[in-house]
Amino acid sequence: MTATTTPSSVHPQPSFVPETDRELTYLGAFNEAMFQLMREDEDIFVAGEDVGLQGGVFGSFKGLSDEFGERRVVDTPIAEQAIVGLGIGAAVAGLRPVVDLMFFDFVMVAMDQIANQAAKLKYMFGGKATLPLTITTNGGAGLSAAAQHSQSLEAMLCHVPGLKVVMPSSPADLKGLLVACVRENNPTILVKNKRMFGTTGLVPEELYEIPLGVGNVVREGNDVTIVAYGRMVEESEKAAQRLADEHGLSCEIIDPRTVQPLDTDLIVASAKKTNRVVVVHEAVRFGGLGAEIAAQVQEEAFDYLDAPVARVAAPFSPIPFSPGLEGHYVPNAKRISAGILETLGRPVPGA
Amino acid sequence: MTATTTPSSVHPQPSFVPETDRELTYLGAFNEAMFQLMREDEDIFVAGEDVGLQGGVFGSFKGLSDEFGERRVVDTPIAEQAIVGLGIGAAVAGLRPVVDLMFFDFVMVAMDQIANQAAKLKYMFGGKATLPLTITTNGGAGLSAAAQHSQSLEAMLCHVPGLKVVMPSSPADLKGLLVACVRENNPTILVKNKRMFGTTGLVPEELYEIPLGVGNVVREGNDVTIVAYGRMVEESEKAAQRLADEHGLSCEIIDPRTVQPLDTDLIVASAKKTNRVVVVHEAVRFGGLGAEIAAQVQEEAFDYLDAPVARVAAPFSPIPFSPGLEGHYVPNAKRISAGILETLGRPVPGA
Amino acid sequence: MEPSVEIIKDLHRRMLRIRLFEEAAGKLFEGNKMPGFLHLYVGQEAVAAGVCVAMRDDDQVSSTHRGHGHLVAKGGDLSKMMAELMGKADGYCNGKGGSMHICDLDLNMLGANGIVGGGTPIAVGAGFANKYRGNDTVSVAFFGDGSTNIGAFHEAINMAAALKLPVLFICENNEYGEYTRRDKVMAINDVVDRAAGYGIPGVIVDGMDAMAVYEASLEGLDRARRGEGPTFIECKTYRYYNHHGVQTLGMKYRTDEEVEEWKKKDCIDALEKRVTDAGLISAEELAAVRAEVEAEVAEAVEFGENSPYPDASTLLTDVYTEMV
Amino acid sequence: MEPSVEIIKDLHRRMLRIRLFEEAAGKLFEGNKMPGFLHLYVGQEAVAAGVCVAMRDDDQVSSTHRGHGHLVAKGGDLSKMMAELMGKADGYCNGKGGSMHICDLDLNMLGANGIVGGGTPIAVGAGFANKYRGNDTVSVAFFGDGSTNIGAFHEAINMAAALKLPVLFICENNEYGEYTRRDKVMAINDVVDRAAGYGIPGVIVDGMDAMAVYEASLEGLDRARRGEGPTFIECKTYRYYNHHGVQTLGMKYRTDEEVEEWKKKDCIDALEKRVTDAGLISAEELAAVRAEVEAEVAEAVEFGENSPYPDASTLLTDVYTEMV
Ligand SMILES: Cc1ncc(C[n+]2csc(CCOP(=O)(O)OP(=O)(O)O)c2C)c(N)n1
Ligand SMILES: Cc1ncc(C[n+]2csc(CCOP(=O)(O)OP(=O)(O)O)c2C)c(N)n1
Ligand SMILES: [Mg+2]
Ligand SMILES: [Mg+2]
Repeated sequence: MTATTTPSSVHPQPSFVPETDRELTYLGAFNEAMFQLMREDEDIFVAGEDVGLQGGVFGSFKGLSDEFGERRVVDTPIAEQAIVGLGIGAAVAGLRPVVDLMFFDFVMVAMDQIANQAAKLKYMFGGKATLPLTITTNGGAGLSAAAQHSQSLEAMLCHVPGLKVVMPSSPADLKGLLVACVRENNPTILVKNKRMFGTTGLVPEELYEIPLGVGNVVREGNDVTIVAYGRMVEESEKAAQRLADEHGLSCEIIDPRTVQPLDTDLIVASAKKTNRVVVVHEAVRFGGLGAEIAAQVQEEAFDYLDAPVARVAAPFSPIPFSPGLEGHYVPNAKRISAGILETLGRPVPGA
Repeated sequence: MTATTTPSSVHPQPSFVPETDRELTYLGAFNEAMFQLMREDEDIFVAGEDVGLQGGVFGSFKGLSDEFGERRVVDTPIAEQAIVGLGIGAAVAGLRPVVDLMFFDFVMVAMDQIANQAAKLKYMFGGKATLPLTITTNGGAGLSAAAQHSQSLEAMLCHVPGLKVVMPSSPADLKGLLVACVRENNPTILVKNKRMFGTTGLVPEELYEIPLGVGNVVREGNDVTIVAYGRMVEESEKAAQRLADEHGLSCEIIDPRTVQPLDTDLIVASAKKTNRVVVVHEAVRFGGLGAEIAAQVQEEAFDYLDAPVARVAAPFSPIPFSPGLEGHYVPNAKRISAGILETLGRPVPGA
Repeated sequence: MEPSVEIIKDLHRRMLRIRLFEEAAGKLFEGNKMPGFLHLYVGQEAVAAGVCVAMRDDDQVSSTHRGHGHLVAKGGDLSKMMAELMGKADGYCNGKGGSMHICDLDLNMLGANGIVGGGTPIAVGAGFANKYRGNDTVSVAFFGDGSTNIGAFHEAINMAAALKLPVLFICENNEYGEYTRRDKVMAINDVVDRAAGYGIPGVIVDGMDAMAVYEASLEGLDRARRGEGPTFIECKTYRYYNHHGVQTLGMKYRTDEEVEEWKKKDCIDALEKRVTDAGLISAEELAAVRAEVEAEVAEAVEFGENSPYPDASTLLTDVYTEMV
Repeated sequence: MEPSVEIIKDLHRRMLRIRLFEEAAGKLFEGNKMPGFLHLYVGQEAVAAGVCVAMRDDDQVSSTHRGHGHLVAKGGDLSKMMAELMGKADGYCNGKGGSMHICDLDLNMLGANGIVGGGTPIAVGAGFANKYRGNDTVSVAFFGDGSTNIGAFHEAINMAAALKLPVLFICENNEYGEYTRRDKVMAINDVVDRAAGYGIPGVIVDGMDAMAVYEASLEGLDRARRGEGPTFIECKTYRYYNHHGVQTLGMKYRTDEEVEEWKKKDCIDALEKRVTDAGLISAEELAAVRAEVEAEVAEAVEFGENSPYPDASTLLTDVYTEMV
């Protein structure tokens, strides 16, 4: 099978997002959803460091404590284990907690409570517990925040049965997915990308829900499937556009939106159509989610593949501080394009 | 390419292990190496819960405190973060610590110190720190130890640049790899398998070192490559023998021994020879190391593969307590055989 | 408040239920009929009983790896417990949890926990929910002396103190964490010395005296109900069996004399002697209770033995709550 | 021990080096010449200076996200520091670490740390190494009030107490953790109330008075050197700038009046006034020192600005130590 030049269909309406022409930022979408959810359900509360008076260090929770008070928007000590534990205990007792970890990197500090407690309680109890717990956090590199404030650790969490992990790539998705997380009766972790806070997009005002586990076709195409999530969707779109313009290539972009559970069906169907797959993520390549996606694609679409499933991801090092290095560390449109051209057996400019 | 019936060469001498006819248990090999290492180097000390007077809850450190005293064999509070931190600080200050976490599951409790501190210090400091730190622990299921005392979490650690992760599959490997870990100038994590403590094998008395990152061909064969590590090597050997006996199949077994860094060259070379690969591990399949191995094999040996790289691993649930369930949870020779037959396109008995 | 005769009888029965249940479990364990780890509570019964008799049914409990006593004292069904410990389908967790994860959410017992310190944050979360709802329910965290050295414990108790949550912290100080003596791992004489560092009151009670534990707990619970925040109670107690399994004597980390000394203060013997000496309850009545509990335990063992192992088809259920 | 004039001069110079270095860094940050996060230490200089003057060169330090002060006080090279903060190749970490990971192992400064509480266990490990080697070197852990609520801190200080390690714990209580007041997150009046829970002595000192900090530290260090274990010193202090960046006034979480009140107690002003009033050091001499430090800082800024960004080829070096 060879690459065709059918033009890609750009930006289809994201699935499950009602039509709208209202613009909002990524952070604004999160914040609005929190207000709407908390108005709707008295059992929802927020707890975390600086979420109250300050409204979160990035402003995610801005204004909530003014409307809902200290009872429902709780400033906690610096104690990530106890913050997650607070959420677990309150959830088991019937509330619907949203607990915030300031940086994705800090899941490491609370890993026992997340992975040994929250994820496993229901199973260990023979199904008796229900844990409507949402953990929110902020991940991603590119802000010179260095090795302990820039990581993308979703692969670790996806490996833990009992959790659901969500990585929204746009303001509209962020709103709909946050709503789904908070209404979900299982522990979920929603990871915002720090570099997208100011990104704007069309976001319906009403409350709507994007079901967890259902991916989105961000762009339709025929020559190659790009699987990307979080901020890498934006970079992949740039790459796809460039490849369309410069090489007449038609890239399909699949955003799983939820990385656990993963919408394998959607990815595999696309792989069977395009016969070539490139997975893109910010996380370190070795052991990243790209490995799981590659493994599944070759398991399910072996006979359809014209090239190995490729991975564009961060190299094997901690994240450097200097912009002079970090720029080479984080995957971007250029590296994605190169990965795609390589997968298509085309010459890579400048390579 | 079709399966041949060339007989497999069973049990070649493990690479880097001197010849011997002395038998020793897995636990005995660990213990002996500790004695020999500590006699050789004054800078080596052991710290952890119950490692001193009790010699470790499984007996790994038995007798050490009698010979080396409380100064070098240190009973600590129940404080996994501080235990790892003690190792980091002491290593940076020039000692060669061996710190013990009683169960592999407890890496979750100390994940920040392991993954955000030990793994990253050197890089964050521009190379200036040296961390000759060894973390030892005990993993694996099959003892009805339930969801928080049975896990295999190597995939999480392998995803963290800066760590080396070792999963020995035999007494001889355990000794040689422990020696390499303790002498290594980087943070290493050595995971014993709890079900193998009593397993015996030929173990040289002298001190020898198996270099980290070099896999071992456990069994030579032509029809399919099994990649397995830890206790799964033993189960894979059983499966290979059964398949040889009952189906005339010739399986090659590759044990990477070190899962980070991974001996991809050895695995890929074998894949190119047999054209079929089955990866086996105790850990949960989704996001396990098998995904990375599958991804790498299809990247490097795409044109050689006659079937998708298959994975035999634990299903997507926490580990159940009851023997009635755990027996179905942990991969065994039977499931490995089935996976291999399926990969070879052969009918699976009873499936 | 001096406990009434009714209360004393309740304390006595709960302690006996723990003791006899666990001794039966120990026998099954010795006979290889009980898989996995078994951390027996025997010796410490006065603590669980004293605290739980003082509690209301709606008050919650979080527990530890040594959790049978807490569930029994909270009213746990011995048959479902025994079946669970044996990994059977009719156990509390349908065989999925075992001894280290035994729980009964209907009784507000939020589970044993295999991670030292892992349960305390959960109790604090339950306490938060109580305060949030504005009811006067209290949650109780049981934990060992050794667990006060771990980070999760520290974070949780400080959180409860800072947020003034209705939580009662019950430290069962049995002077050992596994095989390590307490004085090796903390430089304080009493664990309760930690309470001041959190800004909450701390009390020491004789953990072999169920009535004393009951009285102190009642005060701590009342304080929490009044919205005055957490209390830390250190109960000085002792476990008779080894950290794990059923050996009692001949161990390296403690002397046989020490074990024998503590056994002289046995919580059940002491209570029985006290009430018979005082003429509050007759020896016959006590014996009748014992016979009743023995029968209940025998039934539990039979129930456990007769229960099947869980069906393989349940392996992958209960990982997630299905949405309705 | 009353500090000598030499000591006072040393304290003064170290405080000034911190102050002027950081104010220059703040300007670069405002001018977008400094990437990432910048947690300024200004206001707290008396603590780092007081402790580090009391230390020996071989004594180690572990630090926090607010670590410039500790490195400067330990003798850090301002040029290498400034270059590092700017992400340049000639920085202490060759641009790989930045502000939050700045270190100089040759000066026994074991690094700033981006994880609250993350550095304290490392100091304890260094203290362990000192005791192991039988030398009388002491390690010092600097940490904020807020960090005493996190698990890693608790585990580490208890470990040091239990093993009687030569570690000095310096709490810089500036009454806030980011944007949250201390009284919201701990129910105690003084952070030092925690020391008793670990069984170690605790002292409060005026963290705006470098001489007081010096004296208290000297005692704590001596105690550790004598093998008597850790000491906890709470230094009451204040940061002038916002948690992050260079704003000082107009914030929601603290009043401008509060900031102004603290500034009246400024550690450098106070020391200068005291020594000139007492006729110990002349105003001229102080001004000369200031000029010297200003020149040093100007040089550091120039050095940083002239240093190139690290070469892309270094991206994947330093992940592991190569074996030799
Ligand atoms: C995080 C963690 N570390 C270590 C263990 C192993 N462990 C189980 S019980 C125990 C001792 C606990 O001591 P204590 O809190 O005093 O309770 P006790 O056993 O005396 O009732 C240890 C170390 C564990 N389960 N979890
Ligand atoms: C584990 C962790 N949680 C949260 C943060 C975010 N954070 C950085 S500094 C800080 C406040 C620390 O307060 P304190 O210890 O008092 O130090 P100060 O900033 O006042 O010097 C917080 C919450 C972090 N870096 N690490
Ligand atoms: Mg104990
Ligand atoms: Mg502070």
